[in-house]
Amino acid sequence: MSESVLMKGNEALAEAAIRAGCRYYFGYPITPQNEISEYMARRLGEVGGVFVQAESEVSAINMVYGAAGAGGRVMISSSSPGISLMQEAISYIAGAELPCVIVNMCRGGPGLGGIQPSQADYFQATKGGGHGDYRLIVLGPATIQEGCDLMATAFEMADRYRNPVMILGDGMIGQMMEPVVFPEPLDLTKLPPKPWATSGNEGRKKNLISSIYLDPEELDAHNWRLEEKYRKIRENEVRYEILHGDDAEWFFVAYGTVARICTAVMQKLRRQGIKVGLIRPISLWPFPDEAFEKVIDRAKGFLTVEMSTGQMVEDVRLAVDGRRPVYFYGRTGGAVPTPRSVERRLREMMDGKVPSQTDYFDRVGGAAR
Amino acid sequence: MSQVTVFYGLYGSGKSEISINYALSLARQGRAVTVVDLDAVTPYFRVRDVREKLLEQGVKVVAPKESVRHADLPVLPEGIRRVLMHGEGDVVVDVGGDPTGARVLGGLRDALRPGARGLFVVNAMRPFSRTLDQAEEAVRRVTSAAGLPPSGLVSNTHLGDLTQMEHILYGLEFANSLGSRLGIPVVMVGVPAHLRSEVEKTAESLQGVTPLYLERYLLKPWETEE
Amino acid sequence: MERRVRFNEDHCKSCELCVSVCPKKIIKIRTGLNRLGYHPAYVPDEDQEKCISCALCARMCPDAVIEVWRP
Amino acid sequence: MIPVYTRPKSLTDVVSHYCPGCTHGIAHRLVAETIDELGIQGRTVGVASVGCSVFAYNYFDVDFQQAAHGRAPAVATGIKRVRPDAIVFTYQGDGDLASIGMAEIVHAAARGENITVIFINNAIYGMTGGQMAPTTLVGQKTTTSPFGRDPRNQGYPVKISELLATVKGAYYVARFSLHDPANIQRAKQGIKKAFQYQMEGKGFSLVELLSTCSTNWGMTPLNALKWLEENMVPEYPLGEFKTGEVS
Repeated sequence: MSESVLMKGNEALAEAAIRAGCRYYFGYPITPQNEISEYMARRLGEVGGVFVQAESEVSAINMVYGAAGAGGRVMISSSSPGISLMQEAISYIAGAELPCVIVNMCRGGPGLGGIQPSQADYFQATKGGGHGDYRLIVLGPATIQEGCDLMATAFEMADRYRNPVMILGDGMIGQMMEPVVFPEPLDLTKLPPKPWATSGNEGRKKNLISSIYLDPEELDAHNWRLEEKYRKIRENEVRYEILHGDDAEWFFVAYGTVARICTAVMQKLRRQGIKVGLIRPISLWPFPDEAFEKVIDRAKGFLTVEMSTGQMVEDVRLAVDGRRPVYFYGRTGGAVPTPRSVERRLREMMDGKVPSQTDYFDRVGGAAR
Repeated sequence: MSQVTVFYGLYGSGKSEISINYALSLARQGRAVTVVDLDAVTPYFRVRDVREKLLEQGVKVVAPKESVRHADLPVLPEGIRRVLMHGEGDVVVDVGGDPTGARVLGGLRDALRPGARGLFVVNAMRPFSRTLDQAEEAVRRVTSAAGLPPSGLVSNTHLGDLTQMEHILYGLEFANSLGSRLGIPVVMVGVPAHLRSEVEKTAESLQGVTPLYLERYLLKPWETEE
Repeated sequence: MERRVRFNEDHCKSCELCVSVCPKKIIKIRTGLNRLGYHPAYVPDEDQEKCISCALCARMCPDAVIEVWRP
Repeated sequence: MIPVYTRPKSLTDVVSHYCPGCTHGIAHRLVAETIDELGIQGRTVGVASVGCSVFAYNYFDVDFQQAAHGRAPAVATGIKRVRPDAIVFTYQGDGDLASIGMAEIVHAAARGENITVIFINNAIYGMTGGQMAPTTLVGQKTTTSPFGRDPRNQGYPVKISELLATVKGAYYVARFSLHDPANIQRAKQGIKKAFQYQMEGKGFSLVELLSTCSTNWGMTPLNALKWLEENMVPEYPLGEFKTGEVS
């Protein structure tokens, strides 16, 4: 029998985290990511790990801060409103340079919103969310298998850069089922030591995990040192996929679930001889500017499709830098762009029926539905 | 004679697709069928999401009303007890996964018509039911939470789009072994529609177990034509 | 001469809590300032013999300035 | 000469930022003495909070983590779960623990989290300049209760030890005062018990220490001790509220 298992996205990410050496998980229930907590509650004990359901997301992420500071390989997951509650501690974690993995199975917002899938936390994930100059490494898987493969990368990068890494999924990625093949469990004894951790100062000078710098000069230096680290990450950790970059003239730009929809539309249109391609950012921060350089000479235009009112499209515009028209199509609140509406929007763009360079939101009763 | 059939099992074993397809197969035989969406624990991919398609094909749907369809709440359908007790024709009940989901039925146990049968859906490609020990434990936990002892198994071993004949056959063997341990028969085997001709070519391959050919109804957004 | 009560005067903030608890009333405040700008507490050499090494001063001191010894 | 009292070695040799006469210094010293006497310096991890004790990590020669306001018990939980052999303590003031961090402290206690909490109650916000604390006494004037705390407007002081003593997961909950040597000695014994219980794996322990803030109270250090004894001790009775089995 094959090694494949049929997994729900949430369960798969949890199992992948365990195989990537995660032994500590702190969480608080919120739909649509509860299967992660439930899976961890069941499985972590079997591998000598610890699961704690905290009293709130605020507390859970602070447990992560403590556990990461003490040297544990630690993960937390939540969905949009819960991630908002965690922003304070995420800022502390980034400031104190602690490694951890944060999963956001994004749902519709703002506020309590709804439990259906969304990508409206892109700004929060990639531009901050908490206070201060800091960056999360943000990865947006489009398949469950990719989510599993990125999990090991996420933990490895978190350790290497001593920085929190976010896996930004959406409810659809969390709830759907696909077959996956899991990597072999990591040998925990081979993980690099963490001499900076608060493990008790027997035989060495004491360690301090902190983000406090009251001297402006010191804080300035600290922030520029962090920025230097982020520069290295920008240089080395850009991840993306280009489909049909060799001949396409029109490009979808989409990540996660929406990239799957755009891919289906792309395939259909290509069968009709229309030269459509796709740029799929996998690292949402650092954003893959270089992907656009590779196709800019031939591209006639880019259609960014998101489950938001237009967030990643701003990064697309920065990358394209006015050289080509950038269009946008979005649905929000759990409404998922349908293949038909995406196709219609692309055709309008190709026919020049969409005002170029301006936001083109799907207005009430809009033709795109 | 009309009957109440309850499908229960672990998360992701394929209960909803089985329920939908089973209800449709009964409808195609000209029977009056009601399918009950009793899943109070799964936020996406539920029977209520294809209510219209079922109605079009003559299957009644009892599910939480539209205004709370997307609510993050365990909402029970209105009139649920009446349907379980006095519903006309055949009633197919799709129960939420795991003991958590099965508990909902546990609370309605006394409303079930006599003769209601509980069919446990098992997918040997899913975590927590990959070994016979795990699956036996799962049957025990889910059916006791539901308050309805299992009268049979539904073999639904599959890998989504990657499902091959070998998975079906392996799953059937797995379900047979599980059935012998539990002393209950395997009454149905789920077969993805694309394997239909292959199964029909070698009719004996399913060892006499009735195949339920499965069209997929709970589609991902990129799998639809709309 | 060996002192029974020793003050790390550079760390003293002159709160005088030690003065208040000394049963022998031998702790004094210097007229000069220490590095921190406080008038540190001390026990004059001639009063060291009067110290009964009860260490109440040390137990009261918020800045761990005082160490106490006995013969 | 034979030493009767010497400076604890798990205190670092630096001058603290605390005001003259501030009892934070006494509390620090008692914790350091305890760490020395129990021989746990090499495996103790402290969690500093936000408030006047924000720099506590500078004064203890043990590993430390700085926590966000109110979250020290959650941070300590994370550390303890990763390092069950470490002796983990938080050091929190009344604004941090009894106001913004109320959920974290109650739930750490409810979980019977095997950590020790040192809780400094001086009835006022020190760090931010003398605002009302959840523990401010009725009638006490602060910069945000300029006419005295009026229960009709600002409610009543929160009694943390009494409250936590009702929580099953809490093993040891006690309140002491730092206003004179005898009480300080009792406080020391309480702190030591709390750490010992943690070493024995008994679960959650909290030691509340009634403390002064002479600067924000606007008093001399000596008068502040007197005010504490005469006003705070009657409102916040001293004693061990709970020493008991966590089932």
